[in-house]
Amino acid sequence: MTMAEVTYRDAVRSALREEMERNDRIILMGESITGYGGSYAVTKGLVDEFGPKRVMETPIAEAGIVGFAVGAAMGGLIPVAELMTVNFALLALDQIVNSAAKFHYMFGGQFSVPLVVRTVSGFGQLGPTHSQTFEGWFASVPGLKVVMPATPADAKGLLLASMRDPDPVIFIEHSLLYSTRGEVPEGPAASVEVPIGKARVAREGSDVTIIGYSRMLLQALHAAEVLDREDGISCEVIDLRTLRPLDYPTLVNSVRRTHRLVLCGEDWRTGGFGGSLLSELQDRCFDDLDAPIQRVAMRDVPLPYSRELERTLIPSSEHIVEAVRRLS
Amino acid sequence: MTMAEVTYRDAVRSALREEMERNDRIILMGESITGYGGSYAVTKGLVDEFGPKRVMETPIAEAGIVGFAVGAAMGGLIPVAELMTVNFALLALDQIVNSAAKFHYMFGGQFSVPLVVRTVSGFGQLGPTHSQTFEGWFASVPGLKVVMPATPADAKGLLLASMRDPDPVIFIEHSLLYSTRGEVPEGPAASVEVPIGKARVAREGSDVTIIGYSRMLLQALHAAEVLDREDGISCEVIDLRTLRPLDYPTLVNSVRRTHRLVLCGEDWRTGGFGGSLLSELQDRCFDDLDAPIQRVAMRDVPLPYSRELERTLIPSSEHIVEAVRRLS
Amino acid sequence: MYRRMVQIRHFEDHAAEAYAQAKVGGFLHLYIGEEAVAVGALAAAHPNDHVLGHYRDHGYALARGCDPKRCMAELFGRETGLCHGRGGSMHLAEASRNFWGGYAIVGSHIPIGAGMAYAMQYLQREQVVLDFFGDGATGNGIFHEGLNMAALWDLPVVFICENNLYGMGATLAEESPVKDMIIKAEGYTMPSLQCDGMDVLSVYEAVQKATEHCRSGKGPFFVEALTYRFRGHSMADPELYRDKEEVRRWRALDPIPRFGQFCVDRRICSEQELAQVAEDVEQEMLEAVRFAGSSPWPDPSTIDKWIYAKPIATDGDAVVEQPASAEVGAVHGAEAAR
Amino acid sequence: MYRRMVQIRHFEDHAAEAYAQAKVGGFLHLYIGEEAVAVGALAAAHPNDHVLGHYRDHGYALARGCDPKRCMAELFGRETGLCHGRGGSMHLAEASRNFWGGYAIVGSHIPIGAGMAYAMQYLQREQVVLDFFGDGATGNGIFHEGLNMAALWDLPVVFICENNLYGMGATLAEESPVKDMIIKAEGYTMPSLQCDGMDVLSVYEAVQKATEHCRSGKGPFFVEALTYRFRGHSMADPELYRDKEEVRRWRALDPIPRFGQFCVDRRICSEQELAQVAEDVEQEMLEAVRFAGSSPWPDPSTIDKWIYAKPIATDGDAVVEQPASAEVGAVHGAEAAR
Ligand SMILES: Cc1ncc(C[n+]2csc(CCOP(=O)(O)OP(=O)(O)O)c2C)c(N)n1
Ligand SMILES: Cc1ncc(C[n+]2csc(CCOP(=O)(O)OP(=O)(O)O)c2C)c(N)n1
Ligand SMILES: [Mg+2]
Ligand SMILES: [Mg+2]
Repeated sequence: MTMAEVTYRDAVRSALREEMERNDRIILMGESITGYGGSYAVTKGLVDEFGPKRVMETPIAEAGIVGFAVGAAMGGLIPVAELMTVNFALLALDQIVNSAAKFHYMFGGQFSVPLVVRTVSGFGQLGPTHSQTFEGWFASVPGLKVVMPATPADAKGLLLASMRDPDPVIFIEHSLLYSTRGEVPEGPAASVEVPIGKARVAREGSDVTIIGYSRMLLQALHAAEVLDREDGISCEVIDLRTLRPLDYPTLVNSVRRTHRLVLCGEDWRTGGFGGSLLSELQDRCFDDLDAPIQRVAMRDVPLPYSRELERTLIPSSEHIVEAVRRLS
Repeated sequence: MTMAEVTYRDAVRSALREEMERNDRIILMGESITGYGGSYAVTKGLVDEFGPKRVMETPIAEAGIVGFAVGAAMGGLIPVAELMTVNFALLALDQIVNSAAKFHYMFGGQFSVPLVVRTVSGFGQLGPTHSQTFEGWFASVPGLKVVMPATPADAKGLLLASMRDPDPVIFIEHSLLYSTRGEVPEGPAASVEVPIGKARVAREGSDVTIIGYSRMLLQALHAAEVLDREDGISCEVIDLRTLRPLDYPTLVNSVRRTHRLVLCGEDWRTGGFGGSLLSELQDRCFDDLDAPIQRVAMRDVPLPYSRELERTLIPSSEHIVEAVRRLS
Repeated sequence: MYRRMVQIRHFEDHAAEAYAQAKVGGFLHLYIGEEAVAVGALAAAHPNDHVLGHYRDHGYALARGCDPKRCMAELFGRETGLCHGRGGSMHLAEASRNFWGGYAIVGSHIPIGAGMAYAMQYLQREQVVLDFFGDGATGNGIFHEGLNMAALWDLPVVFICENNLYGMGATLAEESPVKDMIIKAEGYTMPSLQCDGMDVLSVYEAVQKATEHCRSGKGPFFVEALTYRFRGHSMADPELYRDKEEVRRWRALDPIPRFGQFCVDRRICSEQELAQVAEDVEQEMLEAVRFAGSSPWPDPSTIDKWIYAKPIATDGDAVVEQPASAEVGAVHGAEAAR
Repeated sequence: MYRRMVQIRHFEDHAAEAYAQAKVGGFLHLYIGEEAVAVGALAAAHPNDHVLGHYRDHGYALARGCDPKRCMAELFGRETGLCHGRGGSMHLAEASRNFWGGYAIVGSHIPIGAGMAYAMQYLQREQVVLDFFGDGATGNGIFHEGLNMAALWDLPVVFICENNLYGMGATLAEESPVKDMIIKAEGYTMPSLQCDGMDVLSVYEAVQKATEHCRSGKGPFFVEALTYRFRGHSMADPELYRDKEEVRRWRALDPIPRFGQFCVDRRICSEQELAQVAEDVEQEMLEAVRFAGSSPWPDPSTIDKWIYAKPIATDGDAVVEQPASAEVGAVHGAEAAR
């Protein structure tokens, strides 16, 4: 298989483009995704290629967008709705939780709602209302699948899988990853697709397991290098890739070998995804653990605008290094 | 202090009434809270007593209701907004998270938003979209205080405290508790008030700590009796009362003595409040714990309507008994 | 149409009785008094037009021809129910009849209907979407978002507002600064018609015009049916907020005897024939109740079924991978329905 | 008014420059071209009327008389900023001037403004609320919910829609089936006026009428200001969605020289005086940038400050109880503001 080095942004765009070429039931919809090209330029050019019926500029109406996408899915289309950032997804939460996630179940399996909600988490002096991330909330909802790719290859492969999945998928990209580059396989979709629900061991190691996803995977890999170099600690780093359903076997197998565990995320420590994961893993691995599971997470504070305050708060590889050192 | 035996419903109503008498800046607002008397009859009669300016019938507009309440609070009133059930709170989540919880912080402490959002969780063949509970989500948001009373005395005392608190409080009642009865002190507000942020040891014991809140407190107390009688296990039962901020000292002190812990909630196991609590307690109590922390929670499923299915799913004292037995 | 209205009325009476006997639980919202709206509208629609409604949904189901036995079984929470007991009274649906359900979050199905209409437009089908909701729903922002989108993209959807003067305990004047719901369509330059919701022919005509408008590609249409619910909002309603005299006045407009009289006057049928319809329907409903009561409960071992169309096992030894479903439409009701 | 407009223009130019130098971060939305709206409206309002606006908020702050130094310091994220660096460009506020802020969730402050207006009505104050938002915000359901409530309860709030023809990259035609935003007020029977947002006097007059209407107890009022932003939506905007010719046409209507010319024509002031204003303002803004750049950063040890007005310590040995604040108003800006 040939490989190409592309950015995360281009990987997302090429998944959209290729699948739209293959399947004319796929439509995109969202705010400023046409002329503007998307607030992070992901959909740039697609309206020219596919026209406004397939790349729909919407009003600023998040609940309406997702509700509309649910209906379009019921009518036979496969909508990919972009919510500009995950902060605005709060406005659409009812439609995500009470419509998209529920219909297949509550109508007794009569129909499913194949749609993808693409959205973005991230920060960078965006202020308290624009710097949040809610993957833990989404991941708690039965009926949803929640995907958070860390690499360009996964961004493309998982988005392809999401568009081919009959269930509603929340696909969360990261603003600080868009310009990162990586190898992405080229070829027929099936060979590029990455299955939903499978974690990946991104680095093998024997002393500690570090679990990350999205931007925190990169931070974890960096931390693992530092710890190897400076402390001689061998870290196994796992990329969750899918937050719901969770690939417990991969996680548990690793902890059984390392006996130490660090969970990394960017959401608030209290109630964040890491807490839920910790709960499940202490249950499955209690006897394997030699020390309390450590977490790296956002401090419980509305992330302030000021650069100097933000800098001390954003979870980083340094926090991971510290967490691992606490275990030793 | 004299005591009166009243229902949980009447306790909530009398807190509203008494505080409205004392402070004419308190207003109530919500859907069907006037002529109808509230969907659970909590506000019955209050509009006759205080008039429609203080007991406001609103359109069916949850986001608007909370937004309006935020503005009224900024303008000098103390609004108590009723959201008919916590399921509909999803529609107002943006206003709760990005407005109510953020303004004091993001405007640098210039003003606070003293409001109470009263809402109700519960089930009873209400179907998948009407049987959810999201306290874990609320409790993860810095800036919110989250209160869930289990008894009539707490319902009254904590609601009084909530209306006197300068921060936004999410006050979650339980539909299956409204008709339960209990002793409630009578007297001046200060003596009836129950402080936000303080847990209560509802039953002392030495073998296992069971933490519950709202309806699960009653289930836990019942389980403790059964376990005492049938297994000779002595359970300490703690009522959280406030989910944010959390009274860790009371919890930790108990676990230090019992070395075993069961957490009880009604929300989904994955991502539920219990997961977050577990995460914090394993951190604070790792060396004190002799066994993995057990959880009683809702299975990860949209609660179906059918009575027979619902019956097997709703967390109950039997589940708690089983969980404690797993520990022995 | 007469038969359909009587069906709904008798179905609702039996549902109320079953509720009183605790055979039906949860929330039960009866359609008694409003039968002419669903019946008139669905008689005017093509059978393959799409239908969505709110939680007061027994009327839509029966007017669409769903089997009363399976509807009643759903209320009883049985496996034989339309949704296998998962949805209950508020969530009847039969996708194979293009009846997409009862929706219990007020207003939520308004943009959903618009989205379905978009799919019809995109796939170049002739089908129109009929989307029923109440006056109360118009106070919610989602109403506005849905209408706005439907208007922007000229979608073939008929919004049918059942104005029954109350949103639960709120009076129309408490919910809305305007009395006529059709005024709300003006901000979207959406054509509209008001009709007498107590007269099945008036509803029929209005919806007839509306669906024609949509089918000819002219975009959405708004129909307001002036109606009234004879019973409380749900079975739990003490009805303190409206006076008995008002209820009496509206009951005098009962759409069933009114249309019956009309038929007799025009010699379309005889009094006896009408009585016979009532008797037949009563038998049918007794049978429905018997069927529901004797149907099996859902098997608790199937509780996790249908959480996902494509479940992915994640515990046990390994992730069980399922073959990628190349044709998503396979599990997809809309496809099956056409 | 001329001075205020020039102030805003120069402030924005310096903000853009500081952004280019990475002294200002995040999203930066400039008000250049729209100055006449905030300035005209706030000149027409009483100083103790309440003001809320969206994230393009530097204009409201300066028009309300906030210190440019503290505004710029907020953009720089410094402790001396209006919100101590916590809010940033999108969240300027000065409660003591009844300027309640910039709000960054589109439309969210529309019901908030209605709620404040309710407080004024309830407390029988004469104050009116001015609530500014864009054309794009009218597509969101929260707009509808806020207007509906304001109309239902006759609240003293002026909704001021800055129709600048775009909601980020969406054209007006893509957002709304109607071109004139005032049509949207009709569904609430709310009186409205359209004004020329490039003419400070036109805005002044419209808002003058609107506030009078509110103050006399007649309920809410809707003002639409037709305007245009000369720059991109934010600093990140490549502006591919509109053509240069359109921008050029609107730039020719620049409200600042236009009002300057008006003043000179009427001999209200001389060309030299206008030039002097520009020079003074430029000095003031240079000083603001200097002030901001040399101000201290917030102290990281204060990060938790202001999460709660009444924090409750829960770790450590015991719950630290704080005395119950008998007078909630103590921490309450609205009180202080009166
Ligand atoms: C978002 C939401 N808010 C509140 C409710 C509770 N509720 C159920 S029905 C109803 C009244 C709806 O009135 P209307 O739309 O006029 O329909 P009707 O019942 O009169 O047929 C309310 C408030 C709900 N189901 N969903
Ligand atoms: C709820 C929500 N959705 C999306 C955004 C992203 N966003 C910020 S400004 C904007 C455009 C708003 O347009 P308009 O209301 O016309 O104001 P203008 O920028 O033109 O002044 C969008 C979509 C947001 N901040 N909040
Ligand atoms: Mg109604
Ligand atoms: Mg605009």
